[in-house]
Amino acid sequence: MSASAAVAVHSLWTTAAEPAAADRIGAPAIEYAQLAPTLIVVGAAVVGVLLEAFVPRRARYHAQVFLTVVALAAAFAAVVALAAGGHATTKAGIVAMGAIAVDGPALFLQGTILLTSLVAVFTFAERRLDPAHHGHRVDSFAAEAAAVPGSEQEKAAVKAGFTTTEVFPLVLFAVGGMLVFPAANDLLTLFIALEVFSLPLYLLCAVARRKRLMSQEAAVKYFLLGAFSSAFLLFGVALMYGYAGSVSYARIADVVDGSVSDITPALAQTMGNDVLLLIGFAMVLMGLLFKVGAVPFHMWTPDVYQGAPTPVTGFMAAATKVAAFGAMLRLLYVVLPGLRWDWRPVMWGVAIVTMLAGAIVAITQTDIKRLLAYSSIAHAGFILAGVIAATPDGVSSVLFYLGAYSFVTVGAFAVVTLVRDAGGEATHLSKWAGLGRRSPLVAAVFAVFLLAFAGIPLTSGFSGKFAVFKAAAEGGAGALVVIGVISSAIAAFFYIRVIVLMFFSEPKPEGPTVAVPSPLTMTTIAVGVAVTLALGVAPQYFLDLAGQASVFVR
Amino acid sequence: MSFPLLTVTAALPAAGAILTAAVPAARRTTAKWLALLVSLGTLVLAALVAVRFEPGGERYQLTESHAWIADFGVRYELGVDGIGVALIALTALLIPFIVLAGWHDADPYETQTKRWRPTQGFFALILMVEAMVILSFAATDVFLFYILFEAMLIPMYFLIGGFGDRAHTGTDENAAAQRSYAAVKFLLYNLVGGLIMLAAVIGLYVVAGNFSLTEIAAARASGELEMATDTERLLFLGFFFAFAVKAPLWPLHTWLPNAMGEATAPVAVLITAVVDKVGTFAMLRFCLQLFPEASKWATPAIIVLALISIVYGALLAVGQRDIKRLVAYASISHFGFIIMGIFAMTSQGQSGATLYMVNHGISTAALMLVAGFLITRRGSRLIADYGGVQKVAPVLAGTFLVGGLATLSLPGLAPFVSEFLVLVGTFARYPVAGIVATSGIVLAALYTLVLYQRTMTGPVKEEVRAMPDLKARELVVVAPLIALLLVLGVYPKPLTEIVDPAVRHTMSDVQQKDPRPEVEAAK
Amino acid sequence: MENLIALLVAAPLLGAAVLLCGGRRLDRAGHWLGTLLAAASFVIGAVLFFDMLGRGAEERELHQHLFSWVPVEGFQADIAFQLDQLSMTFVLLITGVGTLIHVYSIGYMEHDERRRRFFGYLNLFLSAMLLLVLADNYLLLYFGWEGVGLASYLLIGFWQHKPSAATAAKKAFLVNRVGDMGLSIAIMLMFTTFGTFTFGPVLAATGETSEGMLTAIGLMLLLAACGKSAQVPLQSWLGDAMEGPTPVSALIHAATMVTAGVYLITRSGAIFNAAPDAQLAVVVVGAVTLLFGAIVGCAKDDIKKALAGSTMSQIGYMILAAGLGPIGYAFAIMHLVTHGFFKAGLFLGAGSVMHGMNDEVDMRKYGGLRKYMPVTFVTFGLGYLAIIGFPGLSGFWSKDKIIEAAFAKGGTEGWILGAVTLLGAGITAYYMTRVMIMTFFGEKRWQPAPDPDKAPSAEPGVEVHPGEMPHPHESPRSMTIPMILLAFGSVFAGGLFSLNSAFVNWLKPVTEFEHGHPPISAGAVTASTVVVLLIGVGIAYAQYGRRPVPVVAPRGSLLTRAARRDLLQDDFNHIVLVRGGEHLTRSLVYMDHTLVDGVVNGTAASVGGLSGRLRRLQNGFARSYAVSMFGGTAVLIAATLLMRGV
Amino acid sequence: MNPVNYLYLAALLFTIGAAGVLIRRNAIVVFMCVELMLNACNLALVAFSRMHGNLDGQIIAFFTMVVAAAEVVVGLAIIVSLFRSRHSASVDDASLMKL
Repeated sequence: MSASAAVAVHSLWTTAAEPAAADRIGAPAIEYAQLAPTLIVVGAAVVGVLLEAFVPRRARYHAQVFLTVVALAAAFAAVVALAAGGHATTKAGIVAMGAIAVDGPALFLQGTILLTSLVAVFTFAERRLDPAHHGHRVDSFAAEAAAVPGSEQEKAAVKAGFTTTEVFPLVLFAVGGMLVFPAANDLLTLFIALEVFSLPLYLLCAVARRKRLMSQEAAVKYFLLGAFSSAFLLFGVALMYGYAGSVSYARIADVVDGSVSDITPALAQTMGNDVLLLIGFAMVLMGLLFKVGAVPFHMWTPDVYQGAPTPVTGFMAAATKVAAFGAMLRLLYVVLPGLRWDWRPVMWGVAIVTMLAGAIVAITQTDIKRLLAYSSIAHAGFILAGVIAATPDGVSSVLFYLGAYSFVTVGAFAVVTLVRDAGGEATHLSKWAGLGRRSPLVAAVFAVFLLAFAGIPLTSGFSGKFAVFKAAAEGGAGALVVIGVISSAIAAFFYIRVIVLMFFSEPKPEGPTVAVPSPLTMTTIAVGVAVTLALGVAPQYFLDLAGQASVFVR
Repeated sequence: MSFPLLTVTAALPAAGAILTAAVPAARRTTAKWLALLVSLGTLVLAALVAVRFEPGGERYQLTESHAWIADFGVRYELGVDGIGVALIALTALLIPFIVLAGWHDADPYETQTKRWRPTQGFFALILMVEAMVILSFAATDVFLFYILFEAMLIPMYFLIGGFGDRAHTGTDENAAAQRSYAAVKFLLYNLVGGLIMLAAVIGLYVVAGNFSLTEIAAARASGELEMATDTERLLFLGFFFAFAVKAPLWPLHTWLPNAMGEATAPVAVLITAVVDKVGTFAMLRFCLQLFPEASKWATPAIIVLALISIVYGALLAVGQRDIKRLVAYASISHFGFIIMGIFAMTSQGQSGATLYMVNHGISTAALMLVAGFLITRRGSRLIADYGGVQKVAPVLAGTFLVGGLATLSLPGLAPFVSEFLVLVGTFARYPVAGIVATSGIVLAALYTLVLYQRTMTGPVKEEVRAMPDLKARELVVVAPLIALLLVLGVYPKPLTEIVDPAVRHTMSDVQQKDPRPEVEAAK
Repeated sequence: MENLIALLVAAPLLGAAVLLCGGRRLDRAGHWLGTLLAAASFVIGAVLFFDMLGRGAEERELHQHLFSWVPVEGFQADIAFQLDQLSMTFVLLITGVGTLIHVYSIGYMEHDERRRRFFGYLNLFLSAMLLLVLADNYLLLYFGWEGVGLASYLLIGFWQHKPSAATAAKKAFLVNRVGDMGLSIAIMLMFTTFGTFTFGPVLAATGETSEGMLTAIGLMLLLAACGKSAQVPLQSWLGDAMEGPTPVSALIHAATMVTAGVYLITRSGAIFNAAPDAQLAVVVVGAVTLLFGAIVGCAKDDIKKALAGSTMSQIGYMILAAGLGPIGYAFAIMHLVTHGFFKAGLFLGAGSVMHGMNDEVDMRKYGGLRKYMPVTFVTFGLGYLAIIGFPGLSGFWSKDKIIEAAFAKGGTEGWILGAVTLLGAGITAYYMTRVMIMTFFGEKRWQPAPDPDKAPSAEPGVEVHPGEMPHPHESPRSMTIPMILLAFGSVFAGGLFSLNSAFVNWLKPVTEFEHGHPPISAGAVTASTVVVLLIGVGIAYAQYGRRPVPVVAPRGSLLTRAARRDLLQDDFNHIVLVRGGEHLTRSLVYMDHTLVDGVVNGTAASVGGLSGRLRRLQNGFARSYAVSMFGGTAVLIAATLLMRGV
Repeated sequence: MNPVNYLYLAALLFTIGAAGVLIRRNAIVVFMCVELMLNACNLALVAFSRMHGNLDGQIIAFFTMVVAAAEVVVGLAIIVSLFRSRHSASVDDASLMKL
């Protein structure tokens, strides 16, 4: 397609910002105000580390929880302030020497990530679910992650009432990375952000208090595969850099469009060679698809979701998806709109496979966490459908979907932490039989989340699904919509299976008990339900928000 | 903006549902009375709607319109034409009887724990369904309708799966299994239908840009909104499929017998007499108005399917051993008539179909509820377990017979009028179909009378010897329904007056004229 | 005046409503109320009749429009009545005979605890029947048509505890429904052809449409008539209908309802006149049934079934006559009326006999009853003479005219029909004589009463002690009086009607009449009729009067055996329709379960299987996950490159 | 000498690393292979940087090294803890969760 046309299409969802002079050597100008959210979170993380070092063990938990919550809240406030200050729309711009974009999508996603993390952190801090050991309240994390499971050392740690309060700084680091990821405006930042939020997650997966072997196994798998994929991503970065001679999104985009003025001979040579670009793009895309858990890069998802401590799973499932899809949007919409005709068909394939595989494999799952894992895969497929639309509506619909989905997920996993038996969380489906008879309220809440996953009207799931499908259809991906509909029909089957199990089958005598949580988890669940229903019944406000936030800066 | 009567009519039962659900576990009776009162109140409001509606006036009256989801081009738009009024009235009319008939259906078993509150839930769900159904009859926004169409499934699902018929053969376990099978089947069938409709709804938006039935229909009529033939047909099929599942039309019917068999009689009535009507209603309102050309294109096929439903349903009813399943298959046959009437595209056919929806609602309610009373007495759904009931419980038998006669559409009872209109209307355009369908009246007589003969006549079976006759509560349920059947059978004018203008509109939507009588045509 | 018409229908309807909804408190007065209202309706009828006589032949037709029934775009059905000579004739017959039978039932049903309900049903029947004959359009007629069907269903199955009765009732309704199909299709045809189904316009407009259409309508009407009037091939229900209480058989299955078909055809005369083929079909049906019924009547030992066969045959006469067109209509109706009298009389007689004989219905167990129940004997005898067409009595006048008309049809057709009718007259004489002799003459062949448990067919009422010999006695007055009155009717009615052909003139304005010219003189016809009659009587006397009648029926000839089984009609129905139907439904039920349901379940199962298979890929080994990622990337790259075609 | 050859080398290294990840059982070795892949990337980056005559690539290479180092820290921590609890570092033994 011709360059001019590309620019025209391109301008649909991007506005020009004054070119950030990347290569001028000089004292870097950092817009601290606009970077505030990230800085707050990362700063707090560092402080958290210091707390670990200097605050006495007794006080750590409270200190950390306080710090984390305050930090996330403050960061969110900062995001709101920025958005209110028009940085999402009129004053959107590139900051930090062209490394980071502060624009609608970035702020919207950062806000979403921060809120989700905030409610997720409540479940991290939950200490009422299990009976106290030796007079010490315990949360979901190992007393001493380094100790060998079942060893004397561990017993001693438990006796001493150790807890892994390190998780809070780790979460903060992860959030920090996630905040940068969708805002990254050059490939390097992209890669760094990816690593910054991945590494803490690897660790978080490993520190479950119950079922530690599974937890460690999950961590290893996640880590190895994660590293593997990031290697691919990095190589992709290298190739794209090779193609464009720069890692700046704007620059690459221009090169791709062929609208660059200063063409060095080398650039001319590499520009001619689209293979570089295409392979590079494919590999970077692969890295992102891995993070969102799209087929065939999804296989880590079930194992990790199952093995990781449930609060971590909830956080990971929600926040990672948001961040990764944010980055993907930016990559596809800002860097490679000129390649639309190349990536759309590929993404079609991925989306279709993801939707179907996720839905179909979920049918035969027997563990609630794995079930949710596969459902998250299917949802990744739906979101991809929205991404493919390649229209402003596509962007806003994806943003909306991410917002809606993340809260449902966090809430659902929070409920999972409540259903427990002697061995900790009773995640096997058979244990959930008759839950509706035992504790109707919890079952009803979980039913609401399931219905939202299934996309039943009057829940946020439906609004989101409708939004992305509508965008996809308008983007000319009608077939995709049909397949999406079919796979949601398949998916409906297993959500309903769980509901049947909870309400219509007789409770087993040795069934699990439903722990009565502290206000923390209650808040999480309450927020989840509230958002689910609010976005289901009256989504207009949030749709507007997403709509306004759907313009990328370039 | 006048008083939002329709919203209030739907809101009352919704609020009632929440209140009923909130009644403390111990106060079951309070919940029951509350539900009954609310449903009666709704009836009053519905009557008000019927009164405020002027047959001669605007097509859609009592309209309301508020912004809702601008991004999706969705508005909260309500408005009723005659058809909507008739069906809202039917719904509001039946619910009190359903509540009253189900008075003891959700009383807790001895084994059940204190915290589990089935009774409140049961009545709350019924009211919730009522609210959604009424709103869906009043919705003039496709998206709003779709949402209700889908959301309705959830309470229905819990009604079917959570409160099964206690008269079952076999162990409690496999009864529970069958029940949840029925519930899941109901939900999945309708959900799949709904999801396919969702695709069509989205498609419609892409084509039309908004969801307002009135606007789209107007645009279609004025030709501003052109649809490519294939697009229109695909969209039509998407909508029709969902409605055909709901209605249900052969071969998408198999969920109905399970659902009606496993559910308690009142819930079965709720399914077939109220909820399923949404499907046929939607065919009339949405399929024909939004996709007139495609409707005409699909008519022959649909007529054939409807014919199959009529004959097939009747034949299977003859073959049933379970009273409630029999009634279910009979309903399938009747839905065949309704759908045939709608797509015959003659004003007799469509008026007939509309009347049929109402009459079938009443007659099935009468028959099914009496059957329910019978079944609870004996504790079995199998026809073979009965015999000679007429001798021990003449009133029960009598009312059952009247219900049956209504089902076989005997002249003098309401269903005859509608059935004959449908037949005439169809015959006028598709003589062969009309004649084949007429065979349905023989089959209807067959299954009804066989049922009556096997259960009510003959020597008295030991098990039924001690069977009490109808109690006061049950009589209160049945008598008005029967009276209504008689009145509407002899004097359906009030109904036809309301319905006729709406049908005239629909006919003009599909640009169809009634075929003129041969004699006039000759002149 | 015309405002009275509605009352005709309303009076018995009121009775039905009150009696059926009234509950037990009416048990003691119920039957009186029922009878009273029937009588009231008769009185109103009489008033209207004399009023009608008071007016000239042309303005005798009255109309009353109550309200519009089904007003729908392009479709007008009204609750409106038309009272002309034809319907007036029926009104008088129905209400008259009806009232008598109400009176009769008071005695007959005395011991039945559900007598109130019985009278309720009778009243329901009356109003429905009156609606049928008074309707001014075919849809309303259909209303009455099905109404009488319902009443007949309820009354046949009145003793529901008897499975046989319940079955018979169901059978009657179903067979009638088949006929009703015809009627409703006919109505649809009228609607699509004339745009209306009101008698006036339709019958006036017959000229404006094709003969084919009229033939179609005619045939459909004929089908309806066959169902209601038990004509071949829909006659099978009438025999079983005798399961009902005898008054019912007398009123509904002899005098009134079963003649509705004749009314329908006569009423639609204009259509048939314009459709010769349809007429031919009518004639054929009539002729066949005429013989069919007669033959069946010869073989039955059950007195009521024998009479039922005769009813069939007599109605065959009427239908045949109606099929002859203007030369026959009047006589069809005339025979209908006279038949109403004598057949009702005969049935009441039979009922009275059974009443005296512990409800024994098998004539072979009667014999020599004339001494014990004289009134019954005399009235029954007069009815007998009437039906066989003994010169001077009612039957003679009406039947003879029909035979003449049959000959007058002309051509070979005429000869054949004439022969058939003559033959029918002979057979009638034969089987009626047989009944007469077996019942009232010869030696006693009484048997001890059967054990009611073994033979549940025993009517409740007269308490029957097993093993007790019957002690025949004359029936109470409430039963004999109606019989006497009817006997009068069966003696004089025919003569009265034929007095300077009063009846024909009376009906002419409605059914238009033309004189048939038989190829042989009327006198010859009459003579041959009498001869045939005597032959029939003679044979019967020779067979049953001369030698004793065996209590156990002899095996009999093939024909006899077939006739006992209604000429195998039921067997045919059973094998073809019932069995076939059962198989069909059973296989459909199976199909619904396996095929229609199976497809869906199969799909679900296959998805599940697929899921299971895909699931195995998730084998827990990190390296295989890595492989899928690596492969995935490879595919991704390849696809991207392919898209570009590089 | 033509920098393209370095790219070929980088691609080769990358493939070897990937192959190693797919083939080797020992988690440590697998992880080393990942490191190899990262270094392949570095080589490519530097080569391109040279080709285009700007420094971005080389800067990125430095970042990559840091990231790799961080990965080592985290990775070894996890792998060692797994090894201690199972006395085996084989990735194939670790398959409690499957299907």
